[in-house]
Amino acid sequence: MEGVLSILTNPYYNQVLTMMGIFLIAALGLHLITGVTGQFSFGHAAFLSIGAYSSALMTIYLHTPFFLNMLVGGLLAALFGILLGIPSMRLTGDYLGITTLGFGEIVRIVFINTKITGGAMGLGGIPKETNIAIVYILVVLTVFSLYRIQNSRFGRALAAIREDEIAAETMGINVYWYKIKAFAVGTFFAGVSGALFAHMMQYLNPSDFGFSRSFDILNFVVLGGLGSIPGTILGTAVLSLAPEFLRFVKEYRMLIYGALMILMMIFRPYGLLGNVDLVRVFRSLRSRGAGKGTVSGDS
Amino acid sequence: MFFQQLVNGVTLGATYALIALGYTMVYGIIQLINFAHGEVYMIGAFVGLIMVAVYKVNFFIALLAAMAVCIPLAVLIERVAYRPLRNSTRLAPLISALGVSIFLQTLVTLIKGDPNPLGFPHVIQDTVYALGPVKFSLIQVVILIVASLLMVFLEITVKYTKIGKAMRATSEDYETANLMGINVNHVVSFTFAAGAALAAAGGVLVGMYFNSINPFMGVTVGLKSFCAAVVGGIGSIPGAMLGGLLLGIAEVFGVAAGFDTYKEAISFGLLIIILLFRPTGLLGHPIQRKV
Amino acid sequence: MPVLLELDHMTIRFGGLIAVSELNMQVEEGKIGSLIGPNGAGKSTVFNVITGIYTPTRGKVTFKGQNITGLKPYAITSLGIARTFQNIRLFKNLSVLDNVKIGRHCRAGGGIFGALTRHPGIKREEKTIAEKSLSALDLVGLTAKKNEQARNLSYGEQRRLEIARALAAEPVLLLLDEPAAGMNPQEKQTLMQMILNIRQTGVTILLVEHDMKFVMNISDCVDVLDYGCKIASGTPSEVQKDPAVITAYLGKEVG
Amino acid sequence: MRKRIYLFALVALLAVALLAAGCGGSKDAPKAAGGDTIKIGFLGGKTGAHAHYGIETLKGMQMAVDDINKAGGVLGKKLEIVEGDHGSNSSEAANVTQKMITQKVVAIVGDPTTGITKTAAQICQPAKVVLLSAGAVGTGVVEIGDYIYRDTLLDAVAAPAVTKYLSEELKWKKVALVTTTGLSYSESLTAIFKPALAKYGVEIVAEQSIMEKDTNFSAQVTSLSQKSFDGVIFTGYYTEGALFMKEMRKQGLNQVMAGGDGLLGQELYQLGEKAVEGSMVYAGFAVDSKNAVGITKEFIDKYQAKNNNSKPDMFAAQGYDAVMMLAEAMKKANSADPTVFKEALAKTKDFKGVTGTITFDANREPIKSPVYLQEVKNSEFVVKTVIPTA
Repeated sequence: MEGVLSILTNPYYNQVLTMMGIFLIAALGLHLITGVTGQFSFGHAAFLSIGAYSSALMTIYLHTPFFLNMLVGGLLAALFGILLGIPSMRLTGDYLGITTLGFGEIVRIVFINTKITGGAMGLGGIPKETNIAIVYILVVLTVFSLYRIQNSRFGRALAAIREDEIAAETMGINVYWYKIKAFAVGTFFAGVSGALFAHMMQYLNPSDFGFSRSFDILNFVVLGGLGSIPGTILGTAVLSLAPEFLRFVKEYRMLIYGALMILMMIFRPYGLLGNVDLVRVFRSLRSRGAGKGTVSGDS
Repeated sequence: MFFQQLVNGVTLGATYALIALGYTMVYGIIQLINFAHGEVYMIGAFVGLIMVAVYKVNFFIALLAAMAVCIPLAVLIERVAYRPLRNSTRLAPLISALGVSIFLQTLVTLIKGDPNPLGFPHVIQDTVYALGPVKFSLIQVVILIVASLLMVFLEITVKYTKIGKAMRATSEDYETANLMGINVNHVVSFTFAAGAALAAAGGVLVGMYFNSINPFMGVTVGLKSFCAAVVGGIGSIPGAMLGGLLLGIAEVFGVAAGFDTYKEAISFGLLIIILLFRPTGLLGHPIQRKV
Repeated sequence: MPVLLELDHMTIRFGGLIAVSELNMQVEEGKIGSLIGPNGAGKSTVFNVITGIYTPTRGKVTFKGQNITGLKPYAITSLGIARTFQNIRLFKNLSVLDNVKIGRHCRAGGGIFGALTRHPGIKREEKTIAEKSLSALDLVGLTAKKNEQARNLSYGEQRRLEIARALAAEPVLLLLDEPAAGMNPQEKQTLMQMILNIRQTGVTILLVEHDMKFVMNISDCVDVLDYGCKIASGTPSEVQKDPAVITAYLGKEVG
Repeated sequence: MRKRIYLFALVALLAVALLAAGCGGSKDAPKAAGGDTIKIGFLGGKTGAHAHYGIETLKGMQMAVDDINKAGGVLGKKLEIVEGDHGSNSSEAANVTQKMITQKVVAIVGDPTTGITKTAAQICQPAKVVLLSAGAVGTGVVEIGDYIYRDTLLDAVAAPAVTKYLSEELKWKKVALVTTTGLSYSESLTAIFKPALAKYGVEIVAEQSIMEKDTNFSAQVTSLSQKSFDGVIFTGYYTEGALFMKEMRKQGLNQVMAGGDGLLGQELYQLGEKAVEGSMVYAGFAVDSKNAVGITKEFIDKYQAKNNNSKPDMFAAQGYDAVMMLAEAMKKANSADPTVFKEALAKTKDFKGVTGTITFDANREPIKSPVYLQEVKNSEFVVKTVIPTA
């Protein structure tokens, strides 16, 4: 218990864990897009930036309450997700990936060239509204929502699209529209995460949302175990804490980080928790194999 | 002015094309976006610099030396980071490619001592030729000649040699090529080697042309070259050349037309527009839905 | 008997290749129809056209009197056509039960909002989905394996699961693409009984099958395709005697 | 189902929390307990794209700490530097700033860039730890709060002085203005130069934008070649500056450029070679070997002795001054408590540092004098003139 208390009182742990929680929400959004629905997205940071800037501007200029701004940030990110999805969701695999990457870069460059966001000089003077409690309440809400989504008709349809698009379509699923919906929900979480980020850092700069940030988040999702919520949580935890733990190796830090990425993929190509169905493990522990009728679409 | 900008654009495009070829060949064969390719290009540039600055060799020796280092490096990268993942999910090799990329950038930074850019000694005279109002510098001429020669050489290799035929067969159908007795591992290694040779040449040429190299130079150039490969139709060798030239010219003219603040967005904007109308790029084969 | 499905001069072309040419075909309500022909005759292509995966180059597909040519696959499914695939296309990493539940997609309506709130309507809907899915599983005898991952099933079980998944959509017309492929005689016997049982529930069935004995025993009418053209049509016994069919299957006798 | 989810979420959170506490906690606890040294944090990139600034700042800080400790320390205690490398990434900068604060630093020197300084300032201000940036020049830094300071020569002070010199002494009447878009330093500097140029009657005949890390400027230079002008005002960094001049020479343009301390770095002439000969760079510090006197000369000599005879740059000197100013404020306040010595720091007047004299004005902005205008001559920065500021 002492450990838990020290997290709440020690500002450094508090800071690191809050950051981790913020990125976890974004990663869970990407989990729905890439892990559950199987669609590549290499531009997730763009949606964070949309949520971050829009909520920050509302806070600064309209003085509206933080939760409203966060919601609007999420919705705006989702709107852009839909706008990007409508033309590009007909593309498959890597082509979709590279399109989202391009979109991400374009959004960043637009922010650099926009006056109201402070351009390259960044946007300062954002009040601090985010704290560890809000972040983790939202993390729990996000996890809860995603579990519900995955175990619903909607979520099953998304998993079907990941498994086999043609079969999904002949089962009556409007694949194109469902992909857009998944993209909208996933980018909504990215927008919320961006809003939290903005009100945590209190200063935004377009360079915070480059493609390396997008790939970081993708890393969280893949490394933990694609398609698995616990995997995404673990991946985010390991990879956001790793740079902190690796501080003692100083300038060799990124060298080790890069090598770790390669090694983890070679030894666990499906991610740390890939192919480990925690729900099933849990259930078999609880009821020794005689589970209830609901099975998660999570594997 | 128009023709001068065109010359600038074509020169830039030729370097993109050299790098794009590596992406396109690898993708054509194992459907992998080799994100570490930009780092091979970067290391090629550094090897070239060391050769001319420390060993005082001439330009062509430096070019060959860069290739000689990058070829085994790329083959090694494939062996260590991609081959074990060939039958895994599509994202696994992508992540390990990013890992290789970070590793090599940091490694070069550590060896060099800092991430600051280095200049490139003059191995080619600053001669300027004038063709009417259009000026060509000698280095631009060298880039165009070397790039064209390499691309012609590659095209001949792929079209007429045994390994080239094996490459085409493998990219057509990996499994069948394997069953037909083609050693696909050899083919993949050869593909990485060929791509690395071109990237190394690209690194040395760009280093000389723009006079500056740094450990992170592979990132943006790599991404843009990959865009070029996709625009041209990934998997298609003429497509990569076309895409490279198109992007180079678009970028130069975009800047000249006053979109200089959006320069980095030009390549990506072009990419998205082309993909929406031709989902597999300009010269790519349309995907047949297989049921 | 009224005609349920009708193909009218249906032609489909891939580039220069004519896969199916000027096909006229009818399936009557409540019957078991079969589509046979040598490999590459275009049978699966016909299925792909009916289910909307391919759009025909020319001609018309009519279902329950409604023109469904060019409709999207998901729309056709909700009108009441479900199918299985020749090369089994299950959702391999999902559970057996989830596979069947996805088959019921078009008979339910819950969306994101419902997923999040799980309001009483959704709970009722989910309950119905589970019940109907379980009864479909029961019909193909896979109830015991409902929590297995689909990829862990045997080949025959996977074929049966595909049928259950299609049944969950409560189709009026069920298209089965080589359901007996790879099964042993005993399994085929069970399958045949299963298909007859399904017909009993009022579902019309169209089969593509290579096993002649299977086809002849179960079908009410048979259409024969060769090189994309219909060469014969009729009851099993009529078709069996048709010289064009014999030629297509055995080749022309010399002399 | 519901219970399971809650339980799972709880377990996951606890596991993560314990992991973090278990691994991180043990290492730092004893350090924080030790009270026999005064800890000063270094915030900067030792790795990543702008590592050069960070490395040099740290070198200067270390020299100052060594000097102070040799002379007996501050308030009877030795100074100690806690290093915080953020790899040039802002969310990591936030983490590492917070980490240094938990390690009980009384002040943080850094970051040399404006963006990260703002991020760190948001954390230092509520934590009541002094942040003294040895490099931030952008706007909106010290406004964040009364714990936030900087010891840089501000462009708002220097650029008009330099413009006056260019116009009156060098007779520049027409210039081309080149900005690195996406780089806040460059955009702010351009915004300062524009009114200054107008004030001293210099016309901007062409404006061009380039991007950071860009290496190909052929299109921009071709556009410039259509205009006539006396010189280029270049507001970006040295890498792009050097390459831009090279491209100008390649296309037969012979004008020189003038710019701010972003151009300052040996890379300018290493990359630019002949093309940057005659280019002018102003900065708050320069090694003027012949004319340097007093502590400035001492600093240069000591730095050269330690670093293979290479010359210190502005970042090293400002890092040195930053630590010295902090030490002086602590001595004056007779306390190493930031809530106390920050008052003394704010009152700093005519502090004699190696970079010149520093006074904090009423808004805690530094007023520094003089401006060193340097010129590249035979691949070296040579002081061309020293312009006192008003």
